[in-house]
Amino acid sequence: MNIYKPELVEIKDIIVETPDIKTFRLQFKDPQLQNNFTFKAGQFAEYSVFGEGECTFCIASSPTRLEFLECSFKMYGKVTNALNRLKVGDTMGLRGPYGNYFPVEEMKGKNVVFIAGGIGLAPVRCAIWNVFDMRSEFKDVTIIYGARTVADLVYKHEIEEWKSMKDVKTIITVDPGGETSDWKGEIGFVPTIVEKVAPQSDNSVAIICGPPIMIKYTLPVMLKLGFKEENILTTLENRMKCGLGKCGRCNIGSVYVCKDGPVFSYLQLKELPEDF
Amino acid sequence: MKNFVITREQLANLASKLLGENWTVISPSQNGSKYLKIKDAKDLIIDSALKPTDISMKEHFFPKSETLFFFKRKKDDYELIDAPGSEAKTVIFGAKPCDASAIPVLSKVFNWDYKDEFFNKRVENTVIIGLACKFEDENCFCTSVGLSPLAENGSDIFLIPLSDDKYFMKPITDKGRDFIAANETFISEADNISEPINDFSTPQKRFSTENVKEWLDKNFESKFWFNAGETCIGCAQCAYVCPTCHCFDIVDEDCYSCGRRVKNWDSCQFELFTKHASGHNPREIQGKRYRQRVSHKFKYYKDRFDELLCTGCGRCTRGCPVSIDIGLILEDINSHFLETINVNN
Amino acid sequence: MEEEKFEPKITAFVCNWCTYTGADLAGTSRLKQQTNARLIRVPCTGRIDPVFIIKAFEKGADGVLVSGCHPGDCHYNTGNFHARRRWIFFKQLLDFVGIDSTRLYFSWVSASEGKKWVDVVNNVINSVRAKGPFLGYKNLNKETELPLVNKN
Amino acid sequence: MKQLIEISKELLESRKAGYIIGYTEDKFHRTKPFIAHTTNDAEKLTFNQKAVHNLAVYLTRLPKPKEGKIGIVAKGCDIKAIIGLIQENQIKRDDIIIIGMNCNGVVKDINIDYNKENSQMKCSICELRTPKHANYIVGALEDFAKSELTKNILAEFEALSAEERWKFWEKEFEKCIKCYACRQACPLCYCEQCIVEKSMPQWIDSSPTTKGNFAWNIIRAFHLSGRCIGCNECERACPVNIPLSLLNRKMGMVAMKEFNYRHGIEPDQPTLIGNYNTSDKEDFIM
Repeated sequence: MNIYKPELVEIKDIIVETPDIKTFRLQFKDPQLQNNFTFKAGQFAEYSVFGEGECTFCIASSPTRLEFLECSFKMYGKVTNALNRLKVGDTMGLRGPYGNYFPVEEMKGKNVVFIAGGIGLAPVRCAIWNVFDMRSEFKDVTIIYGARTVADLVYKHEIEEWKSMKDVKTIITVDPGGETSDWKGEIGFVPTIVEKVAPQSDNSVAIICGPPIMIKYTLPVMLKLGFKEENILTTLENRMKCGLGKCGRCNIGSVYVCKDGPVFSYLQLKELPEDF
Repeated sequence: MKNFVITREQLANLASKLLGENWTVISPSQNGSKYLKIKDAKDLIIDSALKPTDISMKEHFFPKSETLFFFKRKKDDYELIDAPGSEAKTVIFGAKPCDASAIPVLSKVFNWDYKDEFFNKRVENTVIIGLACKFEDENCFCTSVGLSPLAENGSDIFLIPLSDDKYFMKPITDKGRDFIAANETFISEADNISEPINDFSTPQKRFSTENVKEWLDKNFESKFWFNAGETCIGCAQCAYVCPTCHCFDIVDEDCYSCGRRVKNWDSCQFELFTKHASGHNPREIQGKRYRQRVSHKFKYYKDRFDELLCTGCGRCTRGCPVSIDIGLILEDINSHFLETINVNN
Repeated sequence: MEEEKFEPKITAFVCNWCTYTGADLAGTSRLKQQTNARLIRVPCTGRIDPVFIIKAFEKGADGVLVSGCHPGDCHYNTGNFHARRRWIFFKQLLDFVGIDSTRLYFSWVSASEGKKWVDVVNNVINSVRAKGPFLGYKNLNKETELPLVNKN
Repeated sequence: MKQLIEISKELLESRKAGYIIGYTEDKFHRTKPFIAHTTNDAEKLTFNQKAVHNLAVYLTRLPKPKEGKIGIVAKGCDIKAIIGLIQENQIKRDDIIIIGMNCNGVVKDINIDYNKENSQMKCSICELRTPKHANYIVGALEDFAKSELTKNILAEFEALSAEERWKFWEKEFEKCIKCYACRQACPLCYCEQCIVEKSMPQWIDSSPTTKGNFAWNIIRAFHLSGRCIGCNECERACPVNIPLSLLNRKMGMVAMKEFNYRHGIEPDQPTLIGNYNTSDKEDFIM
């Protein structure tokens, strides 16, 4: 078997999240593959535009909703720019799912706190819907999401949906200066808002994802709030090429982020050499 | 176990026969640059005293550039076509122990979870005839990494010179035994001759890999790295000539109606290797990249796969444009480790 | 057989201000020219990186034409002077590695020289046609192409 | 090398120089580049016929010292590269202190002692054995065994037919493994982003196929046209021994023949590429 060969998927829908972020809804061209495809929240895949290359993102849709597979990406380099040029009905390639996942099963019966910044909401959103689709099995759910400006918030419609849910506490914030005149949410950086909201830390699991600088300042806040190191989970965004534990790009010490990650607890991160 | 003996002439005849049967026959090249596919048995080079070739043997298992598949555009759809794999039976004559022993080491990473069939197929189709080594210079350190000029790891058949003209032939693997059986007309059985006793000058052991690893375990942040990597210009020739370096890049090449996805050699010594799209780079200076190279070879790979990612061939030192000597770096690490022990005692 | 059918592919890099306009003039003046040249409009001949020319050969061009404003007429004052100096090197470099540099043509065609453009293009096409296909680079492509068996 | 060490120690001690880029010798008697930060380090500095590496390469790669200038040990080749960098506005003459070395030829292979066979052709025709533009001049000129210029390889090569030349380079470039050691070892290759790393669009195929290798090597040679100072470090760095200096020397000849220009001689001289003359020849233009 050629492990580097992707499967063909068709773009069924494109949602423009922000001026430079899009979400693709994908379906396998082969109906059998579509029926058999499963994954777990937090896993990632390799998406390819033929002729341009491959790119790694998490799967942004929930494993409880398998009709489509969704991915969100921000335009940065060669492949994401090429992705941006694709239209509904176009064919692209997909390999996956790869990597480990959020321990959703073990989180049952606990409070769950989701913290995300910018496009870091994508993997968190996957877990959010996964939890919502089994809502009764979890205790309190809190979502804290921030972006630089109002325009940079992704999944805007879903945020509204979450806000309207009674059994979820949803706090949305933008960085100071990023608000609009009619902005009703919070204003402030994510770590500050987390400290202010101070989610319950007993019997709680936190999933954090966002830019490295946000994670760096949020972690001490979480510890201060009393979260256990093993209950703070994050996903690492190392550069990857193969996703298969071969190409050596995502190495942090002897860890292959693509195989042993991307999900790590703070307890595990502390043990890794500072090489990410 | 049966013993076999083969003469230089018989080796040439064997190569000639295999070429006639469309085998791919590989031997070190005349000018010492690489392991080359030969077309004529007279180009066969069997020489124990040969200096290791400029680039290692790995390219015959893990080529510098390899097509993963082709893609063809059809209106709005694509067709993916597997690259035709090489089915040719291959034999490598005169592999240095430091080259042959890299193959099982590489095999670990290419097979630890997902299996890289491109690599595996080549290994499967290839008979490696190793040759005891009588070359030594100040860059060699095979004995320090647990190998020796007589190391049989990775070889299917191993040759030890009995005289200038005659070789003791030792089957190592089943594949080697089958190869000997299939070609027995070229090989003499010699029960009266036993395996030659080692009369090789063995390179002196220069450091202990256990010490090195123990030091690496504790000194990720050491200033040592920034001195060691200071003069490195990040050219990555060390990784490209290395028998065990296996990092690669995957790129697409397009030509309108069809194109291909390719796997190319890459190296952790390049700045772009780990640079994120956002511009953040975990290894933004050469010192960190040099640390990665040494640590991967003597710590990370050992932690993960219980193998050293180095066979002591010395190529990286011989070719380094700024004469950085990995052997000396490891000697330094070794002595740093011994110093810490002395201090603690 | 093959040679009878050979029609050269010419890539022409032309500057926006002079040659492109000149070629336009040739069109509006209904001057007839052969159609083997594909024009690529660039702001100035100074913008033409030699890597463009290599790329054109890689992608199957049998000849490359580079054309811009006459010296002294550059819209950006000096672009074509810089370009000219680079070509002196590049042409000799191509020759040195054995790429037939006579497949690389340079010309100055101003916005008013529609007729000259037609002559230049026809000359280039005729002379490349006489030379035949540029096999050097075409053969290199074989290494990376889809094997013929699957091509159909 | 007492004088070299003394000058260096003085420069470091007085903090006139933040560090000194020089050479040291390892226990196998191989000379290698070395950065001296302290007076203790300075004791290890040396210079000999194995000091072949072009140290100017570090001027654009090392971080600037916190205090003081950059000291650099330089033989003729290094000087040319330094002057070239000054001409191209990459460094300022005032930011560096040049300890010029009288040079008695350098080796080809660092593992072997200097002898007639292990010597570089460039040394036989060197005009800069005593460096110009240096702050100090150290060492003495001695006679050394020069490699004989028995034949003009360049002229011989040019006498071949176009087809033979193509065949020659096809064979040579086929070997290229795209490690970019030639680029990294070159003191004049300092672009922040090399053209091969530009991916939108991908101008030069990153695969080491013969086609991609042609593009890379031609463009590399072109980018060094009229800029190469002839230190041959690219060729020495090449792990697969492609005769890169042949290309560079040819381009050097063109610069000489067409423009009577050599790079890296006078810091005030305008560069060849990057300037123009209205009377440049244009007999090749239709």
